Amino acid sequence: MSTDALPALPVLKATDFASDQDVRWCPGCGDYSILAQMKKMLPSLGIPPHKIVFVSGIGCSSRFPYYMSTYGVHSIHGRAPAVATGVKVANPELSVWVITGDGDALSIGGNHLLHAIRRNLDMNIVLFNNQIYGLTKGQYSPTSPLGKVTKSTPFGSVDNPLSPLSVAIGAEATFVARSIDVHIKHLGDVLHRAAEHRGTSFVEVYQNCNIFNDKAFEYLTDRDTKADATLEVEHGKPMIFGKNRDKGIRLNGITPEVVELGKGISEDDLLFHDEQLEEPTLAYLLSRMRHPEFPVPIGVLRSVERPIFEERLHAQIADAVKKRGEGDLNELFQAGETWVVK
Amino acid sequence: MSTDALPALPVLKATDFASDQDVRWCPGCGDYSILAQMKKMLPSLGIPPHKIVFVSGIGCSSRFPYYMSTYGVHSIHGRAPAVATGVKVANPELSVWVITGDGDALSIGGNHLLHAIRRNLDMNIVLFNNQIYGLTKGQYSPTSPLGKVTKSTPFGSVDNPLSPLSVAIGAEATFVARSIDVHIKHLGDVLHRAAEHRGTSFVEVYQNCNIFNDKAFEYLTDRDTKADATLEVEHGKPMIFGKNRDKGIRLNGITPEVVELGKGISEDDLLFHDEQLEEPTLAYLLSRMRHPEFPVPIGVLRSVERPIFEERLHAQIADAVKKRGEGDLNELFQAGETWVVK
Amino acid sequence: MSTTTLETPKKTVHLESATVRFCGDSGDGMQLAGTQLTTTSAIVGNDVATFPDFPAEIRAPRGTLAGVSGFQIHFAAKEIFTPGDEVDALVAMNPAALKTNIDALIPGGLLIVNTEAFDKKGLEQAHFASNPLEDGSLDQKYKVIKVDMTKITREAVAALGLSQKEADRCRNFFAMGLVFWLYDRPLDPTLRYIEDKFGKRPDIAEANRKALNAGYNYGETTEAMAVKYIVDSAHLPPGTYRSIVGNTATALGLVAASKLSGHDVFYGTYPITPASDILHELARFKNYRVMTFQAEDEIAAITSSIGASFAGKMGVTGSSGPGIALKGEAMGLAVMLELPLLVINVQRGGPSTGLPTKTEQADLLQAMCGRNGECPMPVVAAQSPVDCFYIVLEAWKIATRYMTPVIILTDGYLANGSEPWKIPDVSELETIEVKHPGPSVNGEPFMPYARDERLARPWALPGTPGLTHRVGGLEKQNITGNVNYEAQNHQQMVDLRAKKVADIAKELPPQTVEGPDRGQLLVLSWGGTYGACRTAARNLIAQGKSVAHAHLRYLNPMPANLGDLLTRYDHVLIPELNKGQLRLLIRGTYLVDAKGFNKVQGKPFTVSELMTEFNKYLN
Amino acid sequence: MSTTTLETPKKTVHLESATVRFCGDSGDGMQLAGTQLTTTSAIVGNDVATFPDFPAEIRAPRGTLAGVSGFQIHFAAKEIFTPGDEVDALVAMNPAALKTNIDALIPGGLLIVNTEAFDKKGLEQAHFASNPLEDGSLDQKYKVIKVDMTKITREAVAALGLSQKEADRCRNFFAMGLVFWLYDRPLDPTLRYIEDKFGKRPDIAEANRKALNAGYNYGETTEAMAVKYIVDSAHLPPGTYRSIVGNTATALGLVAASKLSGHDVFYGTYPITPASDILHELARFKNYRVMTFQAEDEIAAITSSIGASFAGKMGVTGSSGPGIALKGEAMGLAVMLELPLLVINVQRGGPSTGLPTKTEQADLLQAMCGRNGECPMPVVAAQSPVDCFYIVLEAWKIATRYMTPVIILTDGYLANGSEPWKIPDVSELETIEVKHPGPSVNGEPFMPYARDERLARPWALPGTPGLTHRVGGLEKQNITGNVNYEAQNHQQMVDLRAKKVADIAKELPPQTVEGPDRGQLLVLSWGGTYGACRTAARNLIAQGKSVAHAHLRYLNPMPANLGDLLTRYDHVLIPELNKGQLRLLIRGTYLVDAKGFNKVQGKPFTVSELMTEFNKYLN
Ligand SMILES: Cc1ncc(C[n+]2csc(CCOP(=O)(O)OP(=O)(O)O)c2C)c(N)n1
Ligand SMILES: Cc1ncc(C[n+]2csc(CCOP(=O)(O)OP(=O)(O)O)c2C)c(N)n1
Ligand code: SF4
Ligand code: SF4
Ligand SMILES: [Mg+2]
Ligand SMILES: [Mg+2]
Repeated sequence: MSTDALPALPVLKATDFASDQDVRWCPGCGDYSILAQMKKMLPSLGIPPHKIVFVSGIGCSSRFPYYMSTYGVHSIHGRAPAVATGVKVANPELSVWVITGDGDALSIGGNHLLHAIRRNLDMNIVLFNNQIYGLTKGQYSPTSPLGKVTKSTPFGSVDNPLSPLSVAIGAEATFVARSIDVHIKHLGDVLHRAAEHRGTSFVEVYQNCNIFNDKAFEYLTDRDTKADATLEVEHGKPMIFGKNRDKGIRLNGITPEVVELGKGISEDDLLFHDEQLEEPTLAYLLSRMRHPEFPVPIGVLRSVERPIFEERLHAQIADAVKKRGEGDLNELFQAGETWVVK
Repeated sequence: MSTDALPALPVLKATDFASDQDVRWCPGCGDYSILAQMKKMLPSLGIPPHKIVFVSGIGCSSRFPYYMSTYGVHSIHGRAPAVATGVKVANPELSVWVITGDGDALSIGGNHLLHAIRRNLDMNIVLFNNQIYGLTKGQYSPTSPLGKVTKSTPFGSVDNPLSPLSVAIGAEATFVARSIDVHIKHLGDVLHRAAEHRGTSFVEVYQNCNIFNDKAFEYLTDRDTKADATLEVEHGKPMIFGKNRDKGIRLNGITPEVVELGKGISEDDLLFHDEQLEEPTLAYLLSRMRHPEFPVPIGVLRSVERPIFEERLHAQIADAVKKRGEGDLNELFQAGETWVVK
Repeated sequence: MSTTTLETPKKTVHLESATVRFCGDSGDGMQLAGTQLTTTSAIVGNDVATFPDFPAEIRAPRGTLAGVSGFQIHFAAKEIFTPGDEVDALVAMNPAALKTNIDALIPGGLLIVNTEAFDKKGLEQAHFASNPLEDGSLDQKYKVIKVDMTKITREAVAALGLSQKEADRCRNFFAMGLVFWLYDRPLDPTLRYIEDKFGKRPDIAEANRKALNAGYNYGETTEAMAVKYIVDSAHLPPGTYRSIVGNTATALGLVAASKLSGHDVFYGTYPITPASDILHELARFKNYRVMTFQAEDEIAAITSSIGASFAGKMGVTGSSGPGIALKGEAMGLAVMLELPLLVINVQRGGPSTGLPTKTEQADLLQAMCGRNGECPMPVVAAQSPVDCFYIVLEAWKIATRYMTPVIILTDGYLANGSEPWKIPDVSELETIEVKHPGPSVNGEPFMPYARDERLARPWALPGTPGLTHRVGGLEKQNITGNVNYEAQNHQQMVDLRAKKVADIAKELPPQTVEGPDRGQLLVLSWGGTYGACRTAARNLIAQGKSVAHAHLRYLNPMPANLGDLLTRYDHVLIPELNKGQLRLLIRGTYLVDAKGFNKVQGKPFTVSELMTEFNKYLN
Repeated sequence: MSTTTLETPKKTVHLESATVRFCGDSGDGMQLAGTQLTTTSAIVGNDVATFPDFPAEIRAPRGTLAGVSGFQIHFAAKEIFTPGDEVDALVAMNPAALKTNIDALIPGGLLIVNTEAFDKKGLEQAHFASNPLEDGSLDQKYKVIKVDMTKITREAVAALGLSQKEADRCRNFFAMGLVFWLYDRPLDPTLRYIEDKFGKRPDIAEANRKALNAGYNYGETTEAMAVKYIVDSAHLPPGTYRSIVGNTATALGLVAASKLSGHDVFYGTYPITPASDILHELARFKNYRVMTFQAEDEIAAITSSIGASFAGKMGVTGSSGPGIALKGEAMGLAVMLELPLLVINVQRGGPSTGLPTKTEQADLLQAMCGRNGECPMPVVAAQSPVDCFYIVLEAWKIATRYMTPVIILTDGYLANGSEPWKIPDVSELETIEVKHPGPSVNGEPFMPYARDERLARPWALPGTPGLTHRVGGLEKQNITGNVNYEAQNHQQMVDLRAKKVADIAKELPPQTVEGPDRGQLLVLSWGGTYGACRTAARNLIAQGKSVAHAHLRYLNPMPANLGDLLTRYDHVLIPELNKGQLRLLIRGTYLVDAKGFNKVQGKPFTVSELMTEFNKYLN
């Protein structure tokens, strides 16, 4: 993403990123908070709205672009990563954001997500995970827990859920993070980190759908439980959590375990977070940690630099132009064996 | 997969699994070997051909079902896992095999693969990975290495490749293995293990396309290099490899490293393979190991039991029938508020 | 069937039919109010037809125009086919509802409003410059009944100690009670409903009962309402009835076809408005051995269903336009495999994502032509909510007899609309005979593309000894089914597939018409416009006009006598909720200069606009 | 241009045209032989047309029927449009090739066979009961030249120390040499080709040269060949020419349209036969700033192209039938977004996977109707390999002028067939003007769905200050582009989208005919059948028959004068390689009783079968 800040640019505010459209999510929906944090974060990038494109699929979450004053495409279900790929390759100067839901990204759109991530275009993907299909009024999604009773599973779902972060890491992701709709400061920071990452950043945001799947993440937001249920990972820091910050994660062979600090166990015995490990095994391990056996990691799990798709593609073009000169149509037409009729 | 062996069944031979169709792969293609090993292995399962269904997509590899004397569907590009899901759910008694290629499974079919694996139906997926699109005459595939020059990338590919095993593990796979077309005994054993696994087994077979991507796996098949390039993992055994079996894999924190045995390092210092770990981190770590930095692991990386999709689905049905009785149409029609007109 | 009608001193007027619409905020429970009035009217013996109108948003902010939800009910002492063009009585729970629905009310009609909602905020959200209840704009045109429903409801339930929010949720029962009084409907069915639904929360149940009665009593006592209307029972054929919406009828049709043919349903689908309810219904029928599979996308939905059909089940997939577009390639596979399969399209407004919650019938040409190559598929279309049941039976009969995938078209209007269904006795329903070849032990090679007299190939089931065979999307040799690239074989197979489908016409019932069998105008319709077209035609026939109505349930192939029929009228008019799709097919097939009457507004035809149009061709 | 023609004492016969087919195993280099003969013939001034015929398998086992590869060349001293119905000379490198191709040879035609391949194994693989070279079956019907090509080639290259396998690979050059002698063609172009291609392996280059000369000399010396044929140069318009296959022409057309409109190509695609070569060609043109994107599937291919168009590039996607089926939903999005986009369908045999390597024109109705909702898209079709170039220019002009996605139909026959292209001077090509609104600084809201006189909306590019806007697949309000669910707005937008496309007809060139402007028969064709239809019509016109030929390049909308034109002939006949798709549209649109002549065999019409059919309507 190019950040060629214009010198004369006025300082932008969150409201500069708001469109004139009425926001049409259900009152109380977690999407509002994510929208607010996005609008609050964007001015910090120094990119004017007209250099930003939001691309989405279909779903409640995917209405997002309508509410931004940037360029936007509310495309078709599941295809946002592919549309965004076209936008970014066509104009690498643009800051490109994909907004998607758990159904949009992981059900119908799973393949495009996979391929966008592995190609590592310099764009940002934010997945609103409410573990339900909101817009179609409450069917289970690929992230809904087993046994979930929904409109389409009155006897409980029989599908093993996917972990979005594991999928992303399995697909060669260079930046993987998680946050929560109501942890507004954390969310803003994570979005900022995602924006600054060179390459595809993939952010999962746990989002409450108060109509069809209310309180799915209550354990992470409830005042009483959240500290023990959340592991906020930070680069270079030991993995400590708990209300009293007295618990930690230790590695036993290749398997993580929860330990209590004190009682002969010190911080140095704990796993230290390293976003930048060459191999993504640590990030993968973190992505496996689920409530209630483990606290749920939030923050940046992985952030490494790798070659960027559109840069390499345009480098080949630039190189060809340099070597062969700007393509000339006459030359193109005349290529190969020709003959003259008089 | 049900193995209700018929008592009176005659002992089957490899030839009992061969159809009458001429095999139409290019002479020298690695597919021949995989076909031969499959036909050789199947009799060991004690399942007659009429209880087996091979389902494939489109590609050279996907011609496979035509050459088997079983039931078969040569479906459309990328959709074999979904077709097979329907077959298996419809009749769980059948032994169902998906045969697919790297393009079929990971390019157009990536999403179906992901979802078949996470659902964990009791079926077997064999991916013939030749790192190229064979049938369409030589374009790069999602497993082709970066920089690969092909018909569609005359200046070299700019796409980061996927690792099929990492993708599978990212998608909650319960059985993940790898073998090589010409390692015929190993391949036969792996296919057998896959067949016996309860749940979705995912097997990647490195396959030589001698026409469009010849020798892509030469380092693993060449007499001189293969021992140093291959790590044959076995459950409970230390990870040793090399012509003289003098090298091993050791864990440094969470990162694997190649060490030489002797010189103060003993077998006990090495990583021991455990297929059955609750968490798939070890399998993931193995799936990351690539030539030339590491030897390439072959064998069964992961094999655990998890609930099986079609079993749970049919259990719900059986349960409902038990609780409510076999559904009666009159009752169904009369449900809700009714009234009588005289 | 008992009623609780009270003696009343007020004037009563007998009507042949009445149309009522409830409208309010999505949270106001208007769908429930409508459903209750529907059931009650049906129970008292009226014929009924309904039209719910949901907002596109899940829950738009309270009080906004976007958040208005409506439900229209037409009940009558005669046979009716539509929910009515205009309404005789409108219940508007807030200003936004009034704003978006008032145009439907006939001049002089009854308007019942909840005055409490007409505060400053409410008026602003509805973009009213002044309060229409006060500026006189309404009183001139309508009979306006202004009731502070909120206040009365709160008072009625005061003793129960509910929160104000809970109390206010009972307002729809107040509105129901009022309307029930107005049209002399019994309260019993609703009281039963309350018991069923809220039995576990006795305070809530009681509150709803109290609100209902309060509404009823309000009607009885208020001087503003001087007349109550009686709509006698219609002379419907005797039998047991229930009210049914189209999607439920489709689901029941699938289960019935399954049982009648002895093949369990495998329903592979991906949720999409307005088709999702078929899934929701089927998912409940586990003891009918229905397998529902919520796939990862529409392509997996259909291909898994094809797999299930291959393995011997009743493979079915359902979606709406955008999802059907995604299934095109796989339908081609099903055509090649010659397996029975049902593909249901609950049409909605297009193109692209379009108007997801609105109705349209613009996917007919997609159904006919939306696949690569010469890829014929039978296409049938339901004509009413109840017909969704019967069309499924017919489709599955065709699919299994001819070994072919079949497309069933319904639409958002049928899917969500309801009408009374005379419940058939199961023993009266025709069994659907399906054959599977038995085990072959003589070692002779099985011929998967041998054909019977209908050109159908054998449906050989995996698991059967001796019948192993391979199928696929490449062109196959006639009889053997082996892959074959020969020119003459391809011609033969393309011709065979076409002929197999075309010949279905031989077994279809001949096309019937309502009205004279020759004359000035033939109205030709298909799908969900049946009711409006039939009503309009009947009205004109009753006026002695030379008009007849033919309604197509079979779109591909069309009935064998259709071509002849079209020649017997001076004019052929095809009304469609699209830009003329059937018309193109009819003109192209029969070279008849059929005219079109087309509307693409996300809503059904009104009877009056049809009558006006028909009259242009009549004298 | 020099030639190396030797003086020869043999008899020479002048011909107006000749048709030759090389056939052999896939490994025998027949495509190369054919291409060389094509280029050489073009260079000597003949008009040429070719038809390559690949096996479906990549490399079927050597010597099998499935592995036969053929290449047919028609070269003439006059203007020609087809590769010829039958061949005058057939070169068969093995028994399998003989078996599958002999029927194409005219009685009395020249058959050149490589005797060495007719051993026991070869004969068995071709399912010959006896050796046809020995049982006399051929000698009665044809002039058979039996040459042991293998032996002579091996001898010719013996001195070079090649392996036997390498030596045998030169056999095709021997065959070429022989044919070049037969038709008095110069060796120069082939010698240049050898130098170019094998320059880095001098031994191989020399071997090929030696084999080529050996073949030529064999012709000169063998007594079996008594006649050599001369086909004079055709009187083609003066200019510089090259030989071009359809897919290359498409690729060059895209680059040309890009440069002429100042918008870089973004080609999003997924490989599929027979469209892949467009990707392969474009991927080489990096210094023309062409972006090729091999997507994960066809849906990503088109949606990425839509993204690229949104961002201001020339978005293009290409595929064949099955892939196009997958793009249907996304085409709907493009229609809603009203963005320029090209969707290329290189048609192949269907339905489903069908006959991937064979030609057909059965995707026309899919192009017209294969989307949900009312979803009009302009459709154009190329008529010849060279026309693939020009049709792309026209399509992009339409797409950008009218802000609409456009479908371009070609087919396997055009894609792989070649003809001489009179290379246009770039300065003669019309510039394609494209406007983008500039930055807006006055703070007025930008109206993304405002329209110009062609009803096109502005193409505002992301990155432009003041023009930020959001587009999507939901119905949008006219002018503002905001999401809108209102009935009247939907009607208006559906009508607008339809009118915008229909009105393109106003700017299309009127439909022309070859032949009388009224008369007994009008032959109406479209797409790749142009050549055969035009030839058949011209032949009959030359015989004084009352037949005219109109060929449609614009299928949607059709030229404004077409309806009138159709009424001027007693009969309208529509020959198509499908079951009557254009016919349905013509009948439905113009109510003309057009008849069809249809063939679905994976191969083009022959001129003679067309003439026979046309004659049925003529006297
Ligand atoms: C091709 C297609 N299939 C199905 C749908 C219906 N549909 C719209 S959104 C959606 C799922 C939404 O779930 P999610 O992505 O989790 O978004 P949320 O509404 O929960 O934010 C579905 C199934 C559609 N619009 N298009
Ligand atoms: C919908 C669709 N898109 C594209 C194709 C063309 N196609 C057939 S096979 C194939 C890729 C084959 O690659 P892979 O799966 O790796 O199989 P291989 O031939 O290498 O065994 C492609 C692109 C098709 N048949 N259908
Ligand atoms: S349905 Fe759920 S996700 Fe959608 S807007 Fe409402 S609360 Fe939010
Ligand atoms: S192209 Fe490659 S993969 Fe395909 S059959 Fe030939 S050698 Fe095998
Ligand atoms: Mg969701
Ligand atoms: Mg491959």
